[in-house]
Amino acid sequence: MNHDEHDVPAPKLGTATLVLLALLLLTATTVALAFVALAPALHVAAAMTIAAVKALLVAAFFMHLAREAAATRVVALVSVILLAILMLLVVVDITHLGGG
Amino acid sequence: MIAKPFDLLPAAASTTSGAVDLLIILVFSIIGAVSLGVLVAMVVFAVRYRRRPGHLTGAEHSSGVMWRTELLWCGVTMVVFLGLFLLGALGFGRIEQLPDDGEPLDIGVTAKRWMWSFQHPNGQRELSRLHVPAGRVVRLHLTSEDVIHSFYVPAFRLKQDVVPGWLRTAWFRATAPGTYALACAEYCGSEHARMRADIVVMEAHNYDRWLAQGDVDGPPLAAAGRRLFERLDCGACHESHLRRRAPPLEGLYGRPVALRDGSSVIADDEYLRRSILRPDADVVADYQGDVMPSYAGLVSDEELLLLVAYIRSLAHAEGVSP
Amino acid sequence: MPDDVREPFADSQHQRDAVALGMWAFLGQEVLFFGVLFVFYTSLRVRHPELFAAYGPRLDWRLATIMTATLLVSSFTMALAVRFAFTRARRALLVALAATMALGAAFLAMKLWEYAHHFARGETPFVDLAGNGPGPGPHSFFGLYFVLTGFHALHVLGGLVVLASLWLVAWRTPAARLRATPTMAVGLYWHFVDIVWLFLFPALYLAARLT
Amino acid sequence: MRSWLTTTDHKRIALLYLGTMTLFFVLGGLIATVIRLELATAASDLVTAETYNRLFTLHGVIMVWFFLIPSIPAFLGNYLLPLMLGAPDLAFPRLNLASWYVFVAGGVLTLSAMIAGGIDTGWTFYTPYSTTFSDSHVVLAVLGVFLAGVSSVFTGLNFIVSTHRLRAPGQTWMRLPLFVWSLYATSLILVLATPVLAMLLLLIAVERGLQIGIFDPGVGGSPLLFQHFFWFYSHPAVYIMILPGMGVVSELIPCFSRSRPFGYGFIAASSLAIAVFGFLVWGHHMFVAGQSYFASVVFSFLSFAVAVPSGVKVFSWLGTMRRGAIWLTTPMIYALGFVGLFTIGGGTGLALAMLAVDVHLHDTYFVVAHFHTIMVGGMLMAYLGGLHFWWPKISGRMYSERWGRIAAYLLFVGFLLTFLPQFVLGTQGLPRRTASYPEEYQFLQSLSSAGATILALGYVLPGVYLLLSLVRGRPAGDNPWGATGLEWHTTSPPPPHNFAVPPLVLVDPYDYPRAPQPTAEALDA
Repeated sequence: MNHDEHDVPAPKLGTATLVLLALLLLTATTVALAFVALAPALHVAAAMTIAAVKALLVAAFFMHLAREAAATRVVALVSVILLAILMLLVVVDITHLGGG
Repeated sequence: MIAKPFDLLPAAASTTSGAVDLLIILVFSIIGAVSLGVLVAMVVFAVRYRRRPGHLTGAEHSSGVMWRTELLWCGVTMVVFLGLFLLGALGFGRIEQLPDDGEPLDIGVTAKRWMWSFQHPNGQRELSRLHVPAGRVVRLHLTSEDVIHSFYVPAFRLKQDVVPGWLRTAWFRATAPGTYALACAEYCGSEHARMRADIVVMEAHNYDRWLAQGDVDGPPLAAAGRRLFERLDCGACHESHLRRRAPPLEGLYGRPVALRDGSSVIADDEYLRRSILRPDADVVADYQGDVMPSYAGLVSDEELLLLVAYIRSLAHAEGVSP
Repeated sequence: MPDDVREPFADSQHQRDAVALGMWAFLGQEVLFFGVLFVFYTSLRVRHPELFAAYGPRLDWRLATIMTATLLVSSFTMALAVRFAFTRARRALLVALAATMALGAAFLAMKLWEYAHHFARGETPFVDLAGNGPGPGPHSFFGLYFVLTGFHALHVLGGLVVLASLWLVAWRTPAARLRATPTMAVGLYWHFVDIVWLFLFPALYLAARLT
Repeated sequence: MRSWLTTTDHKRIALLYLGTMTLFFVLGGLIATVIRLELATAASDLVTAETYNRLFTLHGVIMVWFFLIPSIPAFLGNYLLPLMLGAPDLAFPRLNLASWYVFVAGGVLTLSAMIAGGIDTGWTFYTPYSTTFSDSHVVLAVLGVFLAGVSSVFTGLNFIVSTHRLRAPGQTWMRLPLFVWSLYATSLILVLATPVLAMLLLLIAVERGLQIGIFDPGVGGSPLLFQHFFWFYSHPAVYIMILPGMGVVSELIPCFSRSRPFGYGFIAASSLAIAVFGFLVWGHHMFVAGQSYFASVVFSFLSFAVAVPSGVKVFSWLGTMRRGAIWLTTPMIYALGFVGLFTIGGGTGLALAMLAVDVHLHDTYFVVAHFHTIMVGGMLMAYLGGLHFWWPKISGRMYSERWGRIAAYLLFVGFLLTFLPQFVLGTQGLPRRTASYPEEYQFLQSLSSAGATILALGYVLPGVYLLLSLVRGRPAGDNPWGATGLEWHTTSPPPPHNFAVPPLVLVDPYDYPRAPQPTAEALDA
């Protein structure tokens, strides 16, 4: 069985370098953005989106998630959704009554 | 108290007990009916379709029947559960909502490891025993000085956890005079089982007489709050007309307060407590001055109760124009 | 040449898919493991925003940016290492793994230096917990900081240990009989630890600016 | 002996788990009997209040993490999943052995905490009591439970990958036995809920050991945040305990009604629905804890939604029995006991999900009776049913049917006498975890203690006649019950690699109309 491209679960040198540059650029942007005067909510949203984009880049290319089987992608997705549910309901409870 | 060992519920003694008892009876009868139905069905099937010579394998189930019956009992259970949920939520709303007829009797309740201490508005303190008048709304201001306890009076069907660091309020209106048991329902250490107290409900006139001749050892709550207000020199900002550097407190309690970030909040106990401990949490909208220093660590839970009681007593004073 | 196949699997591709699924399920579990810490961060931030305004600037965001870049590059070298493992390029694999370990160690060194710096300035998470604590203060914020970065640093340390053992195995095994699947699994773990830091970095170090 | 301790054969690992868990069950059971003896009288006269608090905490910790959670997945699941999938072994055999060692390490740590003086925080470890005020060995016990959690994550990982990757040729998802479906749903929860507990336990150890304020209100922490995290794990954890039991019952009832399961798709889907919805309902443990009214209403609604799939399962089992050929063997009696008592347990759960009713019943004996009905009445009955059903396959020998039925009926009666009085104690307002109680509850408590002695006797019986069957039991043959699962197509006990030739699955797993007739009847004692 030759090493056709299909079964090597890692990016080629070219794509890997591009992804690395994108990640470094995004890091610089998020730091720069931090010094721009924005409303706090906007700041948090911007920082978290940039972090999410970086995480997706690493997961899709470096971790080869883009070409993994469906079941693997579902497991990764479900865990993030559960975390979002826990975060959402705890924050809702705190803001409503200062309970959490 | 429980007269006979097999009484399902303790005698109802508060205005909300009746509604809760109805819900309990309703949901128990539904559980009983369904469980009995399941048990009877199993016995009937086991006997009628028992395996015997000539009847060794079960019949096939037609998929049409299967789909219809499965969807049927999904639908039925959903409808019944929705009904139970709504009844439960409505009942809970009534338990949470403080009735607004008449002036509530404010009692400060402090839970400490393994005893309950109560404080009447006139400063009278009681330990492991609380006298309240029948027929009047009693509003409880619950704080804990160590771990989580739970204020549970089975006869009033009332339970509210007392969380250290948070001020919780609960209320009841006793209907019949008598002595009702109060127990701590949240595990709080070795003497948890003995952390009990008595709620003595008396006729209104007996209560007034008891209150009058009771040894009033502590000055009235609001008055004690006033003295603390002065000792901490809160008036320097909140009161002096000339150098007004803080929002006025007169007529504040219970009214909505517009905040700087656009939202508004009711000035209740929790708001007052939070504003004293963390003044920058809810800064009032039209207030430009620098934010008040935090009093966290300087003011104990007991003293917070006194300050809140004093500000509450200002609820009816006409505001001095800022 | 494919890996040698272990007991229940039909062929090496089947085995690789299974290891990938198993590893991703493990990382899904790690997402919630760190998720608890992020919810703790959010709870403290919603309830005591003034702490972040007061003590956020004490964290050195310049050093943190360098640490982020270090981890990103180490992810890059790790991805290459996985590629070299599957294409049996043994020498390149050894170099890539060594680079990843060096960058990881550099990250830890910077982290330890930062901790020492905070301790020297008395910004410690420790507090007298005799039940009458002095209310929220610097120890709450630094408690959050040390717990979040501490658990992350332990995971980086764990990753370094596993990378070292991987390196030793690759060193001792001739290219023909080298198994690639373990490198893939370690690579997935290392990338995940990097992703956690990608969220930690803005949350803690840029927090002061975000209030 | 060495071959057993370094085995990677899933069957041997399952038997190692059986042995360890049974020891913990016996220990937890002994503690329970001491608790019931103490509660027979109103005052704390058998043991002091401090000892009583340590007893009920240990009873909780040992039973939840060292018996109930691993029981069916780690024993029956480990033994049967490869057989039911037609595979030689689980996906990661060495990880499976590692999970047993981590489990034993966790057990040793927890036992050393017990010997050193025990813990008195309750199995819920509520803060700030557990982090600041308790003077017992919390950190030791917390690390022990952490390791038990890690072990259950390893088991969950193994099951998920095996179900996805190792199914026999031709075995599509809709041809999987319902036991495999419930194991799959359970392992999803095992993998995705346990990390929250793992981190929480470490945070308790960090706060208590290193004096770093996290949950202590005095330092800006929040006890309610702890409760959110704890119940975010612990409610899915109760589904980890009950789902495998439902899976076993979904195997037993079709086999002993000699007919296909009624609504196979619905039962399988309801397992997944319970696993998914199970993560959304944790707030119903905090209705009176000071949670906001809005959050409580949302959690109450979702708690009713998660009850619908459980209802589907109960009615589908009844549908299976209708017009079947019911054969009342010991496993079937346990299965019917499960269905009956699970209905009562689930129903009382609905009462607790109603907001207004929960205010009165929360943290009382009603809650104690509710979860014991589901755990002892439901889960334990299903476990014993599964143990008897697959005993011939595991040991190759038949147990004494007569003694089996006697023990089953005894356990059923013992259960009712022990826990029905506790429901009434709860509605009368007796708080839980109380070492002593007022006089008027004395009658019902002594009734419950009497029931507990019958239960204790009932559990001893299976231990005796099952062990005896290893020596005196008749050889069981490959398929004594005439069941249709793949595990009945190989010898009992199965050879090291399970199947001489990997089976091909062309038909659905419950073809009872054309299944072989049981041979057990001729062997009846």
